[in-house]
Amino acid sequence: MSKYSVLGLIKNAFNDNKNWERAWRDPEPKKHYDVIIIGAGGHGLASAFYLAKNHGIKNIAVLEKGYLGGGNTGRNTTIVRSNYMLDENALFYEKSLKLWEQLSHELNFNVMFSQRGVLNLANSDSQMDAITRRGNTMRLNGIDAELLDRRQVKKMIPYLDFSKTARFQIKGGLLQRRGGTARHDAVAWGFARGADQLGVDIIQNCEVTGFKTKGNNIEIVETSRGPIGCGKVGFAVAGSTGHLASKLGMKLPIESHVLQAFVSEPLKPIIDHVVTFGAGHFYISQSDKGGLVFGGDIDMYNSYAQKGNLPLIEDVVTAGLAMIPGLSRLRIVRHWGGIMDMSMDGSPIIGKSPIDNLYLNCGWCYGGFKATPGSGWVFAHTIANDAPHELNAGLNFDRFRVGRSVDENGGGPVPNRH
Amino acid sequence: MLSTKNNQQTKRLSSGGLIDRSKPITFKFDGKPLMGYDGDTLASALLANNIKLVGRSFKYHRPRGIYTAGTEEPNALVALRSNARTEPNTRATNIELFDGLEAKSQNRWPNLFLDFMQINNLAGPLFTAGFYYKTFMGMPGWHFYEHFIRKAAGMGSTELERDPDAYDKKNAFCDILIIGGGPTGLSAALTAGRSGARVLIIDSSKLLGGQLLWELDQIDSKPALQWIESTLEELKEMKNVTIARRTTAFGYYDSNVVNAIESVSDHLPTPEPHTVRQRLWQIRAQKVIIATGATERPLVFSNNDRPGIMLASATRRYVNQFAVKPGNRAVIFANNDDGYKTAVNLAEKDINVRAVVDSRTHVNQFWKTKLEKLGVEIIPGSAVINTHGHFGLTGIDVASLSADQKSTSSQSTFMSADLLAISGGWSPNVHLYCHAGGRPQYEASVAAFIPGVRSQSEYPAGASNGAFSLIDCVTEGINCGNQLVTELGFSKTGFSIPQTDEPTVTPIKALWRIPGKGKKFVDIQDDVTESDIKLAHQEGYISVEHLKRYTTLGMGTDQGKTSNMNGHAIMAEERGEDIETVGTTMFRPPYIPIAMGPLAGRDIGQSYSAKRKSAIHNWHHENGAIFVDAGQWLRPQYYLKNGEANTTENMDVAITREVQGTRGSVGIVDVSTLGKIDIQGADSSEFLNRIYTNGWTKLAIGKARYGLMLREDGIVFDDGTTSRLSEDHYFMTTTTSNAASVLSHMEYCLQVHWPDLDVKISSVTEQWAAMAIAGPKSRDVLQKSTDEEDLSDEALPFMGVNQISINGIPALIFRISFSGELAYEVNVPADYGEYVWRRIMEKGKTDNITPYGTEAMAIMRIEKGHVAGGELDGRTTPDDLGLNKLISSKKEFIGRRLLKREGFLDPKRPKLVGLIPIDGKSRIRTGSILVKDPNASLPMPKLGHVSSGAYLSPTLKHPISLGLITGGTDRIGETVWATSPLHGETNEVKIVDPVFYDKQGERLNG
Amino acid sequence: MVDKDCNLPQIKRLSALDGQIESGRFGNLKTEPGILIKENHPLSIVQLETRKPPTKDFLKVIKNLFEFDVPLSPNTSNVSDKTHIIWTGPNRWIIVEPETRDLTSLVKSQVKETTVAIVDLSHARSSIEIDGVMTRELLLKGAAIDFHPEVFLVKHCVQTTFFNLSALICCLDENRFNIFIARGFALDLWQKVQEAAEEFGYETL
Amino acid sequence: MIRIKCPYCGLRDHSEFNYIGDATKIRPVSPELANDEEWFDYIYIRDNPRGVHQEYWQHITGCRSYVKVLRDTVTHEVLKTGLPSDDLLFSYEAEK
Repeated sequence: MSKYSVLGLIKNAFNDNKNWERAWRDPEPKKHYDVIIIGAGGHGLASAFYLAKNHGIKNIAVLEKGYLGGGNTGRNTTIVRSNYMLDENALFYEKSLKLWEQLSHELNFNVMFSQRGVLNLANSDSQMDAITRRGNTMRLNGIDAELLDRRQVKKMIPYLDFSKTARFQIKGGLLQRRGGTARHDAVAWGFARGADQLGVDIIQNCEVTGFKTKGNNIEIVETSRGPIGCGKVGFAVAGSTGHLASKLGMKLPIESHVLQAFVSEPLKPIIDHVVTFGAGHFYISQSDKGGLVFGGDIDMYNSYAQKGNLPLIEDVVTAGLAMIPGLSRLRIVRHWGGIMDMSMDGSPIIGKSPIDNLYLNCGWCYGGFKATPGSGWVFAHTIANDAPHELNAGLNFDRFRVGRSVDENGGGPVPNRH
Repeated sequence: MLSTKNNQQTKRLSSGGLIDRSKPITFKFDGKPLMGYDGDTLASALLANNIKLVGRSFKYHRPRGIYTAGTEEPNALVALRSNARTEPNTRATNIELFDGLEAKSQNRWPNLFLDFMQINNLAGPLFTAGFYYKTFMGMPGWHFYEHFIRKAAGMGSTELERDPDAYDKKNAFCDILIIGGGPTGLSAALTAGRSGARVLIIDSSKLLGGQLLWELDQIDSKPALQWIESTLEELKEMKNVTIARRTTAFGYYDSNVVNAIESVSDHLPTPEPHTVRQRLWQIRAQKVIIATGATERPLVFSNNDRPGIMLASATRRYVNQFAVKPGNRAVIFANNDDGYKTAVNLAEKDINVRAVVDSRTHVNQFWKTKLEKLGVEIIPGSAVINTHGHFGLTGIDVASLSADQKSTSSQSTFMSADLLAISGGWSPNVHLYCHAGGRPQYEASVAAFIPGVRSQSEYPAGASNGAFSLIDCVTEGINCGNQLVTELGFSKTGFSIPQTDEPTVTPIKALWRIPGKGKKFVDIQDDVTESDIKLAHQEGYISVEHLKRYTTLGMGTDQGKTSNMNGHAIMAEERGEDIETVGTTMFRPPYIPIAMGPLAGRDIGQSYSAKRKSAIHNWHHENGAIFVDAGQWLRPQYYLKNGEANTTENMDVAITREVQGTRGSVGIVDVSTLGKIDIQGADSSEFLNRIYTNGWTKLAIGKARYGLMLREDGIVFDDGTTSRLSEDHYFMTTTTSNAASVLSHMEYCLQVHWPDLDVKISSVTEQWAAMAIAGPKSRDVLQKSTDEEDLSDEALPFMGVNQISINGIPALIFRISFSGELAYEVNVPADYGEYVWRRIMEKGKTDNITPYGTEAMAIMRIEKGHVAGGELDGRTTPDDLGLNKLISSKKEFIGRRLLKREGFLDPKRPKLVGLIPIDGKSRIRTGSILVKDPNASLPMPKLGHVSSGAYLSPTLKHPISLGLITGGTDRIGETVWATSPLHGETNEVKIVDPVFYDKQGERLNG
Repeated sequence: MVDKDCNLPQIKRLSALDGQIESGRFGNLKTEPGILIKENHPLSIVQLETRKPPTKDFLKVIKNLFEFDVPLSPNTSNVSDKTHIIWTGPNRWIIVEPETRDLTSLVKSQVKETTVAIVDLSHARSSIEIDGVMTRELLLKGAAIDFHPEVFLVKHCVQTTFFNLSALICCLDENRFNIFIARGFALDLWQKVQEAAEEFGYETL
Repeated sequence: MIRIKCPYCGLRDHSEFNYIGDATKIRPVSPELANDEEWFDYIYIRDNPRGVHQEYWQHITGCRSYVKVLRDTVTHEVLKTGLPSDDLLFSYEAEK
């Protein structure tokens, strides 16, 4: 497999680009794999990559019902950050952020990780208190965080609404400079290419239709391309987790909801950071291609449709204009939805399941994309060792039962409040 | 206005077209003054002025011209208007020309003709699909390189200035919504309208008629324009039919809800006074006829992007509708009969048509005869394989095409031409059908994806359904209209299908790409070429979604309207599979790019969120209150006295004044925002018993009690006092922030869990204005204010409730206290709130009554160790907050069972304590973290945090805070560190009892 | 009632819009104003809620008091010159009158059934009346309700979202509607109605 | 916009409602008799079906009733609505 580099590009350019190899193979499924990861999104592919790389497991398959990276990996707003308050989340997401910082190099694939800074605005005194607590906790966890006052925010991002006509004034903000964005599709492709090079079979157009169990173990994974024997199985299917678990008669502390996002026409650089609003659900960044990328809240009702409805878009745009009035004449070119696996406390579930050889990676709520490399890292560890990594020990499935929810914003067991 | 001398409309035909030559319009393009006519689009006016070069392409910065005449335009994007009204990336083909219009070309520097970024074009093979993924991986990191790359990317520019125009929204209802006012839509509208059904027909243009406006069709042996006119006349007479022009449906959502944008004022220099720029429509229809037509496809051959190359239908539209000659010497290249139609049309409009190059070998006799007469050569079985020119087309090369269309003859013929009209067939506009949930299917006979199974009540008809001839469109429109009115229970009306004069059609033969060297553009906006698609295939990006994402095919402002089909078909050829198997990407809303303004409508600035005001608001406003947002409510935060500027120092002075005034004598605070719920019914006590953690059955009439509510998972939800007014009648208060959720929670319990309970609840938050009067003199002041009511300890003891009268106004009075002082909460009907407040202020004058705001209230509650928002953060248990005494062991209540989980009993859980800085003066910020050793290595073990802090307790004269810390009150007396690394502050603090002041509660009695 | 001992102005009910409204004609006045806006104040409003579908006795008492029945169908109201009884939920109504008497006490004294909850909401709701030829068009800007005159008839009522607020909208006459809104939001709604009426021209009374 | 038929008020936009969630979860009728597992299941576990979902919405700006809704989570089509006491899933299956 050829290495990607500037030189390679130039060489190929002179050669009509005829010598580029496939980024990944298209193998037929084997009869048996030591580990089968279901879901070839960022998380599934990263898990396979680290299983092969960190744990030396050779015989791995990643099964994908459609095309790789076609789920939430390709539908998110590409934000990467680790500005969490609770230790269980903070330390995990920080590990992930550290992996992001090396990812392009590690994968020899430019995932365009751009550490342009993530700024959370506070639009009330109580929000200032909340971000103070969060930022302080981050700092004590060794994560970069800066508290900006109104004046500092204005200097950094003058196009926000600092006028008297703003309904909710900007009080300040919490800035994580190491946060930023990445090219979402490239993450899936990079991990796919990396895993493929390590011998992982990525099998697309292969839908899991059921399972054959023996005792408390999965023996066979039934697929649209035939039965496949397995040693261990990992779920990394985001919004489809509930659906897949139901094939095992298993119910989870998860609801699937649609989260919409939208993008503007391409513009010359104008928004240089990731900025989130304090008085409503809205966040914005600008892609390298020039489109402004917007996100907000989930649509609030259970959904497996990768589409939402306009009222939520209207709400998000309204919040957007409250934050940046100058967006008004810019145009939205496309809006879409992804299926979020919303957990009961807003934090992910990565760990063992009630079935002995099944491991769960789900409940990502809004946080899946930024977790990608970290999720793969700890999930691979958990599968390889049949025990969680210290970074996902607190993010286990049992925490709800025993009263150890990791509830970052105190919403309680109501998924659409997170 | 320009003098006629300056009128450079050299390409304007002397007659014809739907333009008004009596209304000349002046406009500017890239600063140059030009002229057009009313009825023009910017694109047609530019062409009339012989301006062909209008922009630069996205990646290679190649010169580009006007490519289409409609919403599908990928090239001619301009920055319309100026300053705060600038609209980047606007399609020149959709802009109705108005007087004073200013437009600028985009993505070029320093100007359109001399664009330095053309260099990219030379390095073309380097900037192939996937270029960025293969490089820039090393130091100094992508963010460094990105800085330069971002500047080169993007298209239009904006300064993010505040928009001076207003926007609006409206709802609409109808039986049948017809989207598109072309022949299909108008036929359907007539049919449906005559039946009496409520019909709404919307069209994105100023003029209805669709392609009939520019095609030379005849209907019943009369020009189609006459048919449009008579149809519209009849429709206008129908009261049950509404026509909305300049209104574009952009999304088809669930439950047959269609959204559209009405361009109310975009055709004007600025909106008329009191008028909005655009309006968002939300249309709820029982049935929706999708009559959105079809989009012509280009053909993919070498250098197919030069200015002067145009869709064949666009050339017809420019000559017929706008009376503009898009060129003098034309060649036509097509794989379907529209090439001939175009040739005849252009030739009749005085354009020298050199030839029709047809990739098919069979030519219909009808066209042969016709073209022969006009002296136009027909070159069958051939293709255009290359083009020449730079800023404009100068000529083309034609070669014959092999039978399998995979190669061309080695010999080619050069033809000079400044216009090349191309037609690769038509793609039905299935976008709205897809939004509705439909999956289009490939239909080889028309070489296009057409609608398949219906998902909702959407009915594609006419060209959007793959019926491309006029007669088919009209027929489908009539039939569809008839079918739907029948389904809706109206009776059909007679409507005969008219006659048209169309020749028989020789079927299209799909031709997805033409062999040859040089860049063959598939997505002309995003500069995606045929070789990019080949490379994507070679590297394994073979699903259409990977193709799109790897190459950016169809990702531009046109969302692939002219490119998706060709791109997917080329991928299918590369894969060696049929088009149906390879499939197509999903069309996502919006159908056209839509401005954000109308989505927000009028909810901008101060109207972003409703403002909720207490009945006493005006008094606060007049008396120096600084307001703070509490959800939607505005509450006085503190009061400045005459002349005080709103500075941090004065705020501290005000807060101290308010606390000391209250504790020293008497204060008054507006608590109208607290949630108030009226509870009646025989089972009210039982109900309270179930939703509160403490007991309620024994509460005496005329008494209040503090209650604690949990969530089902055992976490504290809300607190407040509830009073028993009579046997079966209670009055509950909730916190301000939870008022709505507590009410919903109680309704849920009553309607879902316990419908057998006789309890009726009702929000009375707005019925009552509420004020708390607190301080040692509160009884005296209140006594003076009331009508000789007995407020003695005996008549109204602590936690007592009375209904009294204040100068004749009935008041509900509670002796409860948040401040820790002798205090009363007085509730009066809201319309009397301001009066009663004023009266108490008057009566309290001699005691120096002090109005206080939320800051003083917060300090006094911290002094008393009462929990509030900082502690009730959705993660704390009753035990964490020292509220275990409120947990009844004798009954069931919501949240009880889960309190006993291991995690809740963990001794490490942080619990409520008081905190005092050791130095007696350092400020302990809310949000500081409590640690044992502030110098410990990171990640540092954390003991807890500061949940509420008072910079200074005016009562105790030193800072106080509440916090949650592992070990809780067991650690009283210990010292730990409170650190706020964000501020660089670390202070040693002493853990104390959370009640700082009057631990015995003696002051409650005055 | 004058508050002599306090030197305060005459005691009267102050509406949420008191002192906030400028009367006159505004907006697009090329033609006669398409919209008239005014507040109805002061009102007596009493809410009745029965545990189960109302008993015959209850219905009789109401009929005796107001000379007509409580409306039993959702989204409807019964109206006389003086009194308006509006369905607001299953087994729940509000009775609205211009304030001339102590309506709540009157109802309480007559309705003896203990299973009926009677709540005074006289001060909890503001009432904004809209009239004029463009009224139904204006309502469509704020509410997703079909206000077509053949669908939304006189005496028809809906509780719905109106300009993002929770409102009760009642049709009093061909183009005359009464909108009830929580008191604290009244000024906000008034301003929104004004904005929406700009293009039609409006008159405030 | 999903249009939901409130059993009282009629067909309305979903933005008039608050979404509550899974209506198949039933609070233990005798709280004291239910075991830990039943409580855990009630509060935290969801069927989360891909397809027909029985759920609660509150008609918050309307009559404030809790409405049981049978809705397809893939198409968002509302199949049936009723009162909290109705078993819509049962009647839907029966009608099929």
